[in-house]
Amino acid sequence: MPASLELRDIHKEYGGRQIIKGVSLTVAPSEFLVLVGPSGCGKSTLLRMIAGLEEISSGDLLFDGERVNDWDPARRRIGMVFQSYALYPHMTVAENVGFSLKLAKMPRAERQQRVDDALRTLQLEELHDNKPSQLSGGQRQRVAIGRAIVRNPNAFLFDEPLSNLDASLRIQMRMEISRLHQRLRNTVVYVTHDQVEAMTLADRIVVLEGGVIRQIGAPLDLYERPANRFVAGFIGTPTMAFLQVARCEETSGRLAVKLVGQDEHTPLLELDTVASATRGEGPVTLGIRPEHCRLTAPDGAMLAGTVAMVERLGADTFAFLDLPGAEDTVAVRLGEDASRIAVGDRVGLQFDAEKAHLFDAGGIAVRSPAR
Amino acid sequence: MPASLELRDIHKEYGGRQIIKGVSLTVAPSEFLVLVGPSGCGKSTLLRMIAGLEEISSGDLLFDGERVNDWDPARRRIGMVFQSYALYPHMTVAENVGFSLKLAKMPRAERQQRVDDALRTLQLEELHDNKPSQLSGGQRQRVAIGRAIVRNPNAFLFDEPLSNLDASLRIQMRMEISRLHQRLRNTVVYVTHDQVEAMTLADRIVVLEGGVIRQIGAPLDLYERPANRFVAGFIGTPTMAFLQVARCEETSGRLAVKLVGQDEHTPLLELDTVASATRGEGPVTLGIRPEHCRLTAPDGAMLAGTVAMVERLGADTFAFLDLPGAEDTVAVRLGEDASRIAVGDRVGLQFDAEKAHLFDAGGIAVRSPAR
Amino acid sequence: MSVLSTGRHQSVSLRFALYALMLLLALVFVFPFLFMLTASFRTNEQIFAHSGSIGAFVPTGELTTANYAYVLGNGNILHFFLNSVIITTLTVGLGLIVNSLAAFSLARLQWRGREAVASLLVVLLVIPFEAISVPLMLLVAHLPGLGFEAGRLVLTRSWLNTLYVQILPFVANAFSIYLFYQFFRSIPKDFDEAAYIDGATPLQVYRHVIVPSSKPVFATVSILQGLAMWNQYLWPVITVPGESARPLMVGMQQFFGHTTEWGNVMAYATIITVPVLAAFVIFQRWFVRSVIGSGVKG
Amino acid sequence: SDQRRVDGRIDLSLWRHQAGDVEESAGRYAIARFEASQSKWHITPQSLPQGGYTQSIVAASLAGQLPCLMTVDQPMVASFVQAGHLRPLDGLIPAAVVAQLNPAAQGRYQGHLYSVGQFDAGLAIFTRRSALDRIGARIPTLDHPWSLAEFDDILGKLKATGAYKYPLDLATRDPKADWWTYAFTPMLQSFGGDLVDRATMRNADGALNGPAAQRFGTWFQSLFVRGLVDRREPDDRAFVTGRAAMAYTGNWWAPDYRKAAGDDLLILPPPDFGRGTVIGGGSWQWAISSTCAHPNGAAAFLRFLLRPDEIARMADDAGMIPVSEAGAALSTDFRRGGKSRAFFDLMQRFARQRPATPAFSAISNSFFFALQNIADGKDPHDALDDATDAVDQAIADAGSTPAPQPGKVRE
Amino acid sequence: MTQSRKRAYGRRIALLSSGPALFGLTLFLIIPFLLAFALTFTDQRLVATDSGRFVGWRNYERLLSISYVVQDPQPGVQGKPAFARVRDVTRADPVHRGFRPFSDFSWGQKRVTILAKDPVFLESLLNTFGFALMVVPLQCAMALALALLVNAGLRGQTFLRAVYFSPVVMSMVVVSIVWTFLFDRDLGSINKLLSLLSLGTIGPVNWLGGRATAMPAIALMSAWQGAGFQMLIFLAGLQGISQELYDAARIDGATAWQRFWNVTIPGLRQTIAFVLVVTAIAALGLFTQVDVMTQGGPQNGTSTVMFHAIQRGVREENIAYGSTVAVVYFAIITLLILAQQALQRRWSK
Ligand SMILES: Nc1ncnc2c1ncn2[C@@H]1O[C@H](COP(=O)(O)OP(=O)(O)OP(=O)(O)O)[C@@H](O)[C@H]1O
Ligand SMILES: Nc1ncnc2c1ncn2[C@@H]1O[C@H](COP(=O)(O)OP(=O)(O)OP(=O)(O)O)[C@@H](O)[C@H]1O
Ligand SMILES: [Mg+2]
Ligand SMILES: [Mg+2]
Repeated sequence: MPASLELRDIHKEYGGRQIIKGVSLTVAPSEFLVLVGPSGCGKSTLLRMIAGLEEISSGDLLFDGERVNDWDPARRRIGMVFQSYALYPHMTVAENVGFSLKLAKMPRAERQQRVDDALRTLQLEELHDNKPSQLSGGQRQRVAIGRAIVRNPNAFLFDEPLSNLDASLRIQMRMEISRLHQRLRNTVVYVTHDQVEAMTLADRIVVLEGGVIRQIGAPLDLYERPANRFVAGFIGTPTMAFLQVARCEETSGRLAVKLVGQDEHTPLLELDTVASATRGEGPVTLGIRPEHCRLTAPDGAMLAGTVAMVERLGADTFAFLDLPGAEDTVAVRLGEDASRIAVGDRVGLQFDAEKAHLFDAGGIAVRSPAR
Repeated sequence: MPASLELRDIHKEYGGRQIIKGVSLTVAPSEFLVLVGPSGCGKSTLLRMIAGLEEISSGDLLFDGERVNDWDPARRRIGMVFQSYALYPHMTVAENVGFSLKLAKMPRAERQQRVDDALRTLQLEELHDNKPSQLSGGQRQRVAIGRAIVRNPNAFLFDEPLSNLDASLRIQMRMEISRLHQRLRNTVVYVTHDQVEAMTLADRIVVLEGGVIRQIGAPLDLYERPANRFVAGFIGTPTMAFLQVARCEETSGRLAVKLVGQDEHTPLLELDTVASATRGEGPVTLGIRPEHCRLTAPDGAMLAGTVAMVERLGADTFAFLDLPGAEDTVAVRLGEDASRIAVGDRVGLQFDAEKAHLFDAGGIAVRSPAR
Repeated sequence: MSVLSTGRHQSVSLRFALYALMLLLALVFVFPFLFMLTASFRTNEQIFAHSGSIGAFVPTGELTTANYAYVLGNGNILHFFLNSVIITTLTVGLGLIVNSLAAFSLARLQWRGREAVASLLVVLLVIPFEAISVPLMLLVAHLPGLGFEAGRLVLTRSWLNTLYVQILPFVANAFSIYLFYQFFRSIPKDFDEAAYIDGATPLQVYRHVIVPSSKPVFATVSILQGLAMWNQYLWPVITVPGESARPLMVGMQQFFGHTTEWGNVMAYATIITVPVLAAFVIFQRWFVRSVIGSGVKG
Repeated sequence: SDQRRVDGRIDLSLWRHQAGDVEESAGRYAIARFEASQSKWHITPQSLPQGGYTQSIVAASLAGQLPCLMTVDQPMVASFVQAGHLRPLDGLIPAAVVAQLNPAAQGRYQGHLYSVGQFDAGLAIFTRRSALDRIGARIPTLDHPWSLAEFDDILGKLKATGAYKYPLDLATRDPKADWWTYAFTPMLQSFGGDLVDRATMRNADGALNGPAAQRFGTWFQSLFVRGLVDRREPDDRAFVTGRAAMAYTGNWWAPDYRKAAGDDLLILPPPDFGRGTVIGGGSWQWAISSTCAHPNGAAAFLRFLLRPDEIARMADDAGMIPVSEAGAALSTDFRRGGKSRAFFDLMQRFARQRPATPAFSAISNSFFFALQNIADGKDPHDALDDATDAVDQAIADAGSTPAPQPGKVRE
Repeated sequence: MTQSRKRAYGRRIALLSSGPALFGLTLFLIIPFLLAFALTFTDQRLVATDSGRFVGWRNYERLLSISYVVQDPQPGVQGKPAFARVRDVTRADPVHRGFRPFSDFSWGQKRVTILAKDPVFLESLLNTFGFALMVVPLQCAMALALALLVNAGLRGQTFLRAVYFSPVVMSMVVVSIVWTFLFDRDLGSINKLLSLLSLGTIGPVNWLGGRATAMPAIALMSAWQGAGFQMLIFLAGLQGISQELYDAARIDGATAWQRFWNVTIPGLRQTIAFVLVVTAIAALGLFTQVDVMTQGGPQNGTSTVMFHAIQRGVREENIAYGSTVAVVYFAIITLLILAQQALQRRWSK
């Protein structure tokens, strides 16, 4: 039975160091929630607290409205894939996967059936009788997944379950997890570093940074309307470019900006945002994604710079520009013109103001493009 | 000093099971070679044999022309990042990273300097005195990288060094590795599941499957001219679509094909390939990448099918079609029309024959698109 | 924490039961020690007056420190103590190095014959010391050694009456090697491999990787081998007739005559036992859950 | 050079077994007096634990490190002689001096004197006058000890009083063969049996398992069956605490018993089981090693120890029984009327040495196990037969090594 | 470096590191044992310093000779069959010289008596293995329980570790003396406690004096005394089990008991094997307790092989025979170990 999860102002510290600093969050029954965030931000810790493996320093954890802080992991009936796999070294692949069923006293025949099914799904049938020490990294990870999915828990907790798989297997596994979720409708909390996974699997994505939630929302929402510079920069590859705004001006209650590096006679960039939004002090930043940029001739372009690097990925080619007002190189997705661009070229950058994001001095988004 | 590596017909078996089945390969000094392949294909095993951690069952391994099969790992002077990290649990982060320098009897001051530099590069300064058990997965992985890069070995062996990092850190680390390679010009053998890493870092990519090399080549070569169906399907996400060819015809020494599912009156697809190339028996397959497809109205399209799934990743949106002659769903990258497509729509598929790949019955590419 | 983990999930009643069990067991285990301790503060009459009742284990009634005064004041107990300390620490110290190195070589290096040696080791465990003590005595009685005579170092005809006759034969110990061997084999291979990649020689792997990851066994072997040396009796009785190299345990014999002053014996026994328990308490700190495995994924 | 000198004197090493503080310090004083009495010899004493004493001697002998002087348990003399560790004392100690010693204090083997005792220990029956009075038992005398029937009767009556669970304490807690042989061989002998045939010293058959021995065995077993003796005394306080009415033990317990019973204490001769009362004689004695470079010096020390005043001093200091009339006369405790005189008289009249044979350890051990098994219910005849077989074999084995010529000095 | 030079290097390191230990073991264990072996063919006495004479297999023959007599019943009292005393038969018959009865059984009307030249050795052998079978499981289980208990992270576990370990530290002689007193039939606390707990229904048990109870009593005491030792080894083993496996098992729904069986026990597999071997070896060398508490009695009921060897070799000064007992015993145990290893290899295949 899918469970609803609720986290109320959860804190966690390790020997005085605050790791989770007040996380509140509700996960609806059958929801697929993806947790992303930089390395060390506390994702695994959060997952382990939900599982009951780590003590909650303060705050309440509720399953279906009931406080479970003190429940035993077993009682919470969850399936979990550990980031470190944590396979039982003395058991074969099949035994590892079937262990929880055995504990649940499922009859042997039925158990074998379920284990075989899971192994087939995970393309592990051949390794049925291998010990974990005889498996490759990806094979171990799949066994760990098998162990979690073989029974039907209230909720699944996945800690980077696909990180060691190759692209095609990863797509398959991703679909498999998705299909599983479609079928079982369990509640899922899923940690990943893979944005494609996050975007495709999630009902909602939670972005965590330093133990604090920075944004919760549907995948495309996060991509298209990041609430702050952190989320904007974290979601999307290559990263959104941030351009410093030199000057903001009001024109009929609306905002127009001039970017650092634009010379005097370039026209102001008009944004359909009320000017009051940027009343705060400090520099304002404009953000723009690679796919919304175009390269032009340097003359008459919004900004002019040089190509620092070109990445040819096959399907796409990205140019990375050194620009005066940018904090980092600015990524531009190239189209047909890809083959003509080379490192060192002097080029112009052009983008659609409609697609630009604007962040105030505190990094809070004051404008996001309309859908 | 960068070393050249040569593998001559290397075999490896574990208890009678052949894992590596004759790999021959030359890595030039300072070359950045990336090893990809499905989980369990033998990548780690190959790396471990190069490092001297695994005995070579048969074949020769040469460093700069000298046979090193029997050399100690220490003598080979390589840096390695283990897939399993293999950090020393009793040492702090700094001690782990500095251990090889200590063994090399580097003076303490210089050693600390180098360790601090490495930790800064890897954003680990704060965790200087932590033990591995107190680190998150990604932090451990970075320590493992630090350990490999802190000294200046003949060759680097990386086994999925970035798999536990989030996207933005991964990009940073990738650039760091790239910069490192630029500076040091060490020979690198790098295992990854991440295609962006493979495409951007590699001088050449080696595709391994079941212990056999399926193709070696520059990244774009592999993407644009895969030597066989395996490589074609393995490289590129979403995967290249494979459409079954119903009939081949010669028109003035050139090949024209009809796809399964095309009705009688659709014109044959003309490919600029000599017909003799497909004389073999069995079904011939046509391959086409998502970015070369377009959706049209079903009528008059090359093939017609239904939309099975839409993946909106933010920057891109892919539609996956159920088509009669396709083995799997066919991925199509959508452009401006993305928002109009929904699951269940009946659509037509259109693509440029110029961009199509053709594989014979044995899966060997008989035609790749021109550059 | 293992199975009996006392995370917060342990119910209060379970924890209470555990404590109760531990205390009960503690009583069962501590009573001879209490008996010894209590008796050491009593006269012979008092000891027997309380024997067979709970009073034998609880220091009640007339207590006296006379036994300690007597034991410390008569004979050379401090000298014997020093001898025992030297013998024990040297044997343990050398033994830790020699035996762990041998185990390392057996468990972690590849060389021909190592499996044969490992099986031989088990067989050697079986030989009881009693079975070889006499032939060993024949041996050391004829081994040339070094000794001091009139302040000069001289070559002696035998090892009798020395400290080293109590040390050298016991440094290499099949049991210790076997214990190290078992433990070393369970350390993940990855650690060695990483160290070899880092340029370590086998001895450096031993020094920097194996030893630090094996604190619990080192503690175990220290305690066990130290204990065996500290309590050694038969061997020094045979080979060390003089008092100059006599260890503590042998010194206790002087209190057994036609009649025995049990108070003195118990005071002496307490003096022997307490340092060992103290050493145990110090060493056992190495038994905190170590971190093996947390450096590896999987 | 072998001659170690201390203060200009020639140094003689001396090994003694550890026998408790009292005896040991008495020994130290004796050495001090010896050194004060002359200026040629110095003695360096060393006390060794009894547990491995024999093996220490063997090891030292192998390493050529035997001391000049050493104490030897009298029954072990033959064994040591045969192994070549001891030098005969013939000629080193004047015959006149030897002659005045109680025979049990002379360690002889194959006709030569190898050791001399400065003192002896002796067993007696200790009881309380009040206990005997209560059952109306006769108090035995040296001339007229209890007979077997009398003794049995007394034990039975004591038991019947109900005051004693086990009326007689035989020190059965002692796990050492030494005690059992030392304590119960005299009884066996008093019954008419013996450990070996004393005439030939070559076998035990007939002596250890003959009819007399069987009678002894049966009686010994009956002590336990009838509940007269505890099979395993939990401690050595049975008499002191009054748990037992009677104790059969050595003179060394006399002080404690006196303290417990005061004037009520009786020190009585052991019963006469048919062939006269017997008490084991021959305690630890002095010998000179075969490798001693200065037998004269060693002998000088022995002669000093055997002076009547020294014997008396030892007796008074350590509570041990003097071995000569002259010595006893000089002693406070053992002169006529002295509080411990009874022991001296007992030893003078009843002391008998254990057999001087190199197989003594084996004999003693076999007898020990036979007694234990009898006490635990084994058929006495079978048990004694087993012991006899073992002893005969041990003698045969031990005898197969020829004894070295007396006086032969090992290099 | 060529293959052979690499091997030479590896050998050098191996030699360097294992050399001192192997040298020590050879000089101080193997050579003395070989010496002991050589002694078994002589009539060497302990006290004598001259080497004994060569006597061939005599010691072995005395140790291992077995024979039997068959007796027909003689008319006895009340129709019960009676038999002549076996000792009378054997002592009369030169064929049976040196043989003593070991055990007997009825064969129809007849009585068959097994004879041995050293029946005590055979009894001791049986006793020793019996003791091992009792004490090994008991002691190991106790040790494991203690180890788990003091590793559970409860407060005061440092102190408790020391407490549980304290019997190991104490001299076995002192401990044996204390326990002898505890086991005493009339004054011992154990009987008093039993009587108290059973409200007097359990009469005093003659623990050390009864053939049925003596060995179990010694086993109990030995297990109690030694458990702290194995506890230590188990503690070391427990440190090697990864915490994550416990986490995974808890997620899988394992109860504490199931975690014990499925994580702890497998994780301790090597340790358990080791502890079993070590405990068995210690048990097979049982001596001190017997020497102090029962002297092999009652009627050889607690005589062990080591006890026998020391009685013959040291107490009776027949070192050649004592060595023979030790050597034969060593051979038996070694055979058992080899058989066990062979079995294990077959199982694991
Ligand atoms: N010790 C071993 N014994 C037996 N088989 C093994 C052993 N180690 C690895 N294998 C097998 O060898 C094959 C190759 O393993 P390897 O670790 O090289 O794979 P990989 O290419 O690195 O995979 P991944 O990407 O999942 O890490 C796998 O099928 C694995 O099961
Ligand atoms: N046992 C511990 N003691 C002290 N600090 C710890 C401990 N475990 C984790 N931490 C710290 O807590 C922080 C969060 O760790 P966590 O494993 O939750 O990160 P994460 O978000 O899962 O990272 P990653 O993506 O790298 O796996 C890290 O900075 C880590 O160093
Ligand atoms: Mg994590
Ligand atoms: Mg791998």
